[in-house]
Amino acid sequence: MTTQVAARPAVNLKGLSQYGVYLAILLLVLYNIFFTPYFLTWSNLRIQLIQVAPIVIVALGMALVIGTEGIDLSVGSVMALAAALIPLYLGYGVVAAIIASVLAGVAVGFINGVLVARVGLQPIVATLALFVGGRGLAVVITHGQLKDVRNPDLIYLGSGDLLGIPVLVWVAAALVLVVAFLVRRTVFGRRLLAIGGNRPATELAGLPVKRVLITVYIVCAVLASIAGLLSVARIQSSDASAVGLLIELSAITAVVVGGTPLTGGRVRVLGTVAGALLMQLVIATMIKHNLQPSTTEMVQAVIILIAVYVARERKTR
Amino acid sequence: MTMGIAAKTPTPPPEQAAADVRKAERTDRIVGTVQRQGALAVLVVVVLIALAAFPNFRSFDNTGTILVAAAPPMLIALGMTFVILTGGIDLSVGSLYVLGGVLAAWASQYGFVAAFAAPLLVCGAIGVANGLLIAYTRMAPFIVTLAALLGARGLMRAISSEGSETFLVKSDAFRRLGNGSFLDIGYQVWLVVALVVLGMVLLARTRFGHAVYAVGGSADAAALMGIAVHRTKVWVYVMSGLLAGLAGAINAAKLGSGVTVLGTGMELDAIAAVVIGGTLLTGGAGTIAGTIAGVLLLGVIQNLINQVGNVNSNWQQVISGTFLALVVVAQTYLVKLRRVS
Amino acid sequence: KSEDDGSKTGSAAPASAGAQVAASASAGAATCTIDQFGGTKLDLKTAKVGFSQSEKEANPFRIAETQSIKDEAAKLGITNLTTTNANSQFNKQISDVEQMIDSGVQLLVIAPLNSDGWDSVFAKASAKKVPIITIDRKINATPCKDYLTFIGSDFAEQGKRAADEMAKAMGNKGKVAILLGAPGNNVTTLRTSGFKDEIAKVAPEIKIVFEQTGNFAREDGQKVTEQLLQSNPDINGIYGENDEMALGAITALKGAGKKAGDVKVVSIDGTKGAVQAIVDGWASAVVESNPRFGPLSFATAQSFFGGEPVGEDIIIQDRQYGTDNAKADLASAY
Amino acid sequence: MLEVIDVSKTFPGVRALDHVSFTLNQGEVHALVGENGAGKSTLIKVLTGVYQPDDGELRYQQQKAQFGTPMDAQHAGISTIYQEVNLVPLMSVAHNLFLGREPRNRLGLLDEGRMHREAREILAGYGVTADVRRQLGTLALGEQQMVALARAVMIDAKVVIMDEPTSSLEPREVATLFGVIRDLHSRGIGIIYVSHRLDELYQICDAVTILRDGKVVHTGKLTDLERIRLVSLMLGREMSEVRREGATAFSGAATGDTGAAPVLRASGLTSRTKLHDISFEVRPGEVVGLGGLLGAGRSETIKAIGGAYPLDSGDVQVNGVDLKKPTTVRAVKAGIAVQPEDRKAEGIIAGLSVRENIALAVLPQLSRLGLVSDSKIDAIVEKYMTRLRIKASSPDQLVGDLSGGNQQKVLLARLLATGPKVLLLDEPTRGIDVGAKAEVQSLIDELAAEGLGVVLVSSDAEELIEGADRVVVLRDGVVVGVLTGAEVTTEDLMATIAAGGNA
Ligand SMILES: Nc1ncnc2c1ncn2[C@@H]1O[C@H](COP(=O)(O)OP(=O)(O)OP(=O)(O)O)[C@@H](O)[C@H]1O
Ligand SMILES: Nc1ncnc2c1ncn2[C@@H]1O[C@H](COP(=O)(O)OP(=O)(O)OP(=O)(O)O)[C@@H](O)[C@H]1O
Ligand SMILES: [Mg+2]
Ligand SMILES: [Mg+2]
Repeated sequence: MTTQVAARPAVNLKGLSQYGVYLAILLLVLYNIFFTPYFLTWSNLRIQLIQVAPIVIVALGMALVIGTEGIDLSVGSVMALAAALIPLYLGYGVVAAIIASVLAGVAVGFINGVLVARVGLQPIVATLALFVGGRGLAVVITHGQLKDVRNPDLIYLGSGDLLGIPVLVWVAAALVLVVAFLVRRTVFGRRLLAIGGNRPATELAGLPVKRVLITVYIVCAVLASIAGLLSVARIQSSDASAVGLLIELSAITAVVVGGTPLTGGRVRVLGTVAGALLMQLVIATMIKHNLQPSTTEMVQAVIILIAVYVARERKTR
Repeated sequence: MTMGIAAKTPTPPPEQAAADVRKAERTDRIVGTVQRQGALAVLVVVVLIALAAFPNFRSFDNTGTILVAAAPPMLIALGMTFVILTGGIDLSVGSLYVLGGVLAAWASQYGFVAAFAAPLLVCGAIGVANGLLIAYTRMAPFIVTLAALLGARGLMRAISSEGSETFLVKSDAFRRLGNGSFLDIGYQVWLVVALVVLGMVLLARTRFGHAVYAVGGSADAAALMGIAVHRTKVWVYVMSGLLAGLAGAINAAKLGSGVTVLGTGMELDAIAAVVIGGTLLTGGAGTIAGTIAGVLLLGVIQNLINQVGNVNSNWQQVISGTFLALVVVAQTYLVKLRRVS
Repeated sequence: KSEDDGSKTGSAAPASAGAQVAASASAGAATCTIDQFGGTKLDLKTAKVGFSQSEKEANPFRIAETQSIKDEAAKLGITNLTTTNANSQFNKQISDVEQMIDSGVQLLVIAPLNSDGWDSVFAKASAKKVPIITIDRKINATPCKDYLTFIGSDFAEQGKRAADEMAKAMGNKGKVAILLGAPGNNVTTLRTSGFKDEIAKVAPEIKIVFEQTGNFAREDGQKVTEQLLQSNPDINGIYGENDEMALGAITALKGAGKKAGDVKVVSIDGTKGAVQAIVDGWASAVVESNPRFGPLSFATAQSFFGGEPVGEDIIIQDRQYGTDNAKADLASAY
Repeated sequence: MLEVIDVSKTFPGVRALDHVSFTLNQGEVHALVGENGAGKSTLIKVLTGVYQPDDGELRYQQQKAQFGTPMDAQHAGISTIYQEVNLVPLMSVAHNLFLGREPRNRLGLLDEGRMHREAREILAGYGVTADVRRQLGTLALGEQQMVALARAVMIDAKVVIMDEPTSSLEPREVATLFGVIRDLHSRGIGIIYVSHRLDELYQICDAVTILRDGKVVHTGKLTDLERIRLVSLMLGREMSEVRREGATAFSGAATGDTGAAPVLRASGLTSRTKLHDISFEVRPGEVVGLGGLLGAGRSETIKAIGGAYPLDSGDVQVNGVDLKKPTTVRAVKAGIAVQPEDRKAEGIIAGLSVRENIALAVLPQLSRLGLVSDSKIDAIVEKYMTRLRIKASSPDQLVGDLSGGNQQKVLLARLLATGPKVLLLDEPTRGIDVGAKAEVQSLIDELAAEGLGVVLVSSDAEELIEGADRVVVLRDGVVVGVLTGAEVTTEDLMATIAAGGNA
């Protein structure tokens, strides 16, 4: 942000564009407080947080990738792969299952990263390949069978509480902090933003661009695999064909509505969380008022447009 | 002191350097051609293998089935090519396709013309909205058309009682368009051929086409050179919307009803076909011929997977994904070769 | 190593268990013979048969359905069976089927993704006189002309039976929520209308206060139920239009601290998981939708090609699981 | 013929034009000068419909005019060559030349044959002989500029506006350009000419308008204005202050320690068709110039040493240590710092702050366990901002909002922060104003004096001659001569390039 003191309406507009999401959330919450019964209860808030947690986790990774001027369509497939592997390794205990699913994330992220950074594919195409093939592979692994999960440790992850707050929400909150910290305070974070800002310049400045890019895609996929794991824990079953379906669109929407530009060079971590929360609240409001899917979809479209319009980048030169 | 020129014999001498440059230019052209026609080359290879391996593939009927099935995706990919050439993207085409089909089937009760007019009007209008928002508010095409994807699907559900009502095609003329044929080739295929040729002429031989390339190559430069950038952008989204609606309409004519459960993932297929066809996602370079090859390639691969028969549905997707990656990596490698030389 | 290793819960129930039985056709019901239909008699064993599946084999119903067709074909010694899968893409199913017709199949068994939109397929099939047996979902067209026959359940009837069970479980009063299937799907439409009509008839004191789609998926069923429990905490019954959504709903009920039986759950399909839920006390009843179409399909085809008349609408008898028989019949659920 | 009266234009945070009035008379070549960010390009964009003025009025041929888009201006006969080459690199040369006014046949379709034929003819007149079907982007920058020029003059223009047309032209091309300008002049066409090269102005301009901070500080005949006065008006400094400085700010004294071991040794650099067996060395404290025409391969040489251009063979040694296939990462580690030619595309990261830009390459040194230390960054940023006299409202200002000269300094600060042993500078003063240019030049001197090895590429012959201790002359990717000591003169440089050309 420019610290230049420019006492002009531009400042207000800028403020609006930055805080537009929060304002929208506020408005929606106010509406619900007045018009939705039982909205202002802890159990309701709790449900919203639980439901939004996996999307937030995926969106965090997506935000990082978008910060490098990329995009990752394969996150849903990564969730499916993670979900597929869990029942296979759960027999060795929950830790083994976690390791297996995270490794799947590492593998997919590595492939995406290499395709983008080394081969030089456009991110949308590079990740499209795994978007198509990844879920297929996941279903192949599970033979299409939905597997119930009964491991109490895993179920605790999905539906247990810690100090009165769901474990799931703790995990998501912790990951938000980690990613925010990563972006703001670490060398890796600054490099990532520089790559998104101007990749050729970053390369010439002697930064290990390829390594950073590959790492970003790995981080994104690992976050997706964690989301997949938590989803399995929450649903208490592993269904590779259903978990994380279309989540890439929800995640991208959350990131963009949260004010992170698709052109890279900037990542708004809290905005991303707010973006996910906003979309969650929209959907919850629609469901609570028992509206039909058609209405829900059209309202979502309008809200996305308004939120992005308000938060859009003003052309500076 | 004399100058140090003679002190060092330049190696190689300039003549050879010039020859090198000429040689490089020649390689450049050859590689460029292969790169541009890469999808076609792969298509030819795949078809040859298929002809050798699968007796059924050869049949005239099978070819007809492939072509007719490729008709709607071809129209959508045609529109998508224009959009991507300007450096944009249109995610709403899948929804517009379904919406177009439902509208066409519904409107067919008012006759043949209405069956076309309704989808073209509505989908065209959504295309206009996409184009205006993208051109004049500088919102990212990705997000605008993502919203349109949701909005159009909502609209489709709203007019079909949440998708539960399937309108049947009432106009016989319209129905014939879907299943009739001329010279044993379906009307749909003729229509698509005509539109594709039109698209090629539009792109290569009109000012509008050149404006499309210019906008994708560098929107700023195009604006400064006096090209109506905004208008060009609006037009490509309108075209994409119209073509998606038309694709929905001819599909409805073929199916005889406005099926509501179509079209998910259609936009990604179209994007994949365009990219496999050698069009740069960043815009400014690409051809319709490449897109055609891309669409047919995807269609033929699907057909082959079926010919093999009994391939588990999940393996099919693994194969598709792998194939997609291989083709795109090959493309990129060819482009790179070209840059370095 | 999977969680189940060692305990080895039998994954594949014996093929004979839970076999489909056609409901006895009412007298005077329309039938179809090979002469009426056109075409030639042939031996099914050497015939070229095509099967088009609509959705990925990624849920119990589809897995059991495809497997049943394959198993029965193998049993009858039909070697020339081609199967395709449309991966839920309707246009792909159309071209899959057209392609099989091109390649000369003599019998088509289709599990349609949608009830309308088969014009081009019928045009092609009738030109070559290929009989089509549609299974599990009906096609809106003329039997014995466009297609041969339909074998499957009556979805509205399933909804109706679910309503009867729900009314019984709730004691004819209370508030009920419906977890709808995927929008635009006629299974959804029929299971909804059948349920609603019957509730209005048998238990007008039961109010349907909530209807939201769960897309036939467990996760969506769970999410929607979680929201529902917040906005309508006084709900007494949940009708899941398939077992998956109902199981999701049960997970949500557990998460909300409800006890087994607090909220009555009734659903349709009859998968093992759902029947187990009855045994555990969480579900009240499950209406079966039997996926084992292999034997009945090929038997029908055999009689047709043998010149015998076959019914135009072969409605199968769906079983039902309740607290009384769940435990005993668990093994035969799919 | 074209005038603006009392025009203002404000961008968020900047008043780019402040009540500016400007008149171009028929058949006049009017120079428009000013420091970076003075508002020259903005004025031109207001004149041609790219921007709409906030207030004030535009008059064209004695009538009030308003151009909504550049196309309106073009139709009215105002043709413009903008500052950065604004053509479409992916399209062919001919298509670029005719874009928007392609010849059409009776069917209304484009007539490609005619277009190629005419393009060839027109471009031949500008000394461009490349195949017109080639992608424009594969042409040398100078040739691209000539295409832009041809395009601008091709239409029946009454006014031609040129914003820094010569910044990427070689002397021969500049001569062609001046020929075109004289021709236009004789046909009574009005020309607005923007350049930072003062010599050029005095060669061809009649009138001058000087802008400073968005205001007109002088307008009148150029011949009436002493050069030194022009500079002082531009910079807003006293004449006496300006007088002390020479043509360039280089001291001219050789600082190289001829006895020392070379800090950089490039030997046998070869890359496909671009570079052929290029060898030279740089000793600590020495400034080695790379001379040659555009397209001679100077930029490639520099990038190759910095690991950013693929080499087929050749070695790069820093202080005697072989880099073994340089990559950018390895080169920076070894102490090589590259300042690329294209500042915007490959240099600065416009969306990040001054602070982030300066610290970017040295983050690992400024952090512990991957966590950046703000205090260490602040220290280093503070140090270089003072040392290079970077003018920014604060270290947190976005680099994209700075003027060209300051952007260049930020880029240099980033290079220096890595503590390099060799600096490779590609056109370090291109497109920056006289004041900033002098600062950058004296900085280069200072750095050399401190013992850095410097490689300097410049198309400005004076800068090269005064700045370099030794000049390596390239042509077509081949070293055609080395000028040392007393040979480092403009005449010798030209002779070497020409002699190479005759070989
Ligand atoms: N689109 C824009 N948005 C914001 N500020 C701008 C924009 N265009 C120009 N400016 C600002 O307006 C001022 C004038 O810029 P302009 O480009 O006219 O300078 P110039 O005289 O052409 O400089 P140079 O010699 O570097 O080309 C500068 O401070 C610049 O940063
Ligand atoms: N493959 C290519 N793709 C795009 N542009 C190219 C290519 N090859 C050469 N060029 C163009 O040719 C021009 C001249 O090449 P080069 O950079 O070697 O010149 P130079 O001697 O470094 O001159 P200067 O540094 O003064 O611009 C480059 O500016 C570049 O624009
Ligand atoms: Mg300028
Ligand atoms: Mg260069």
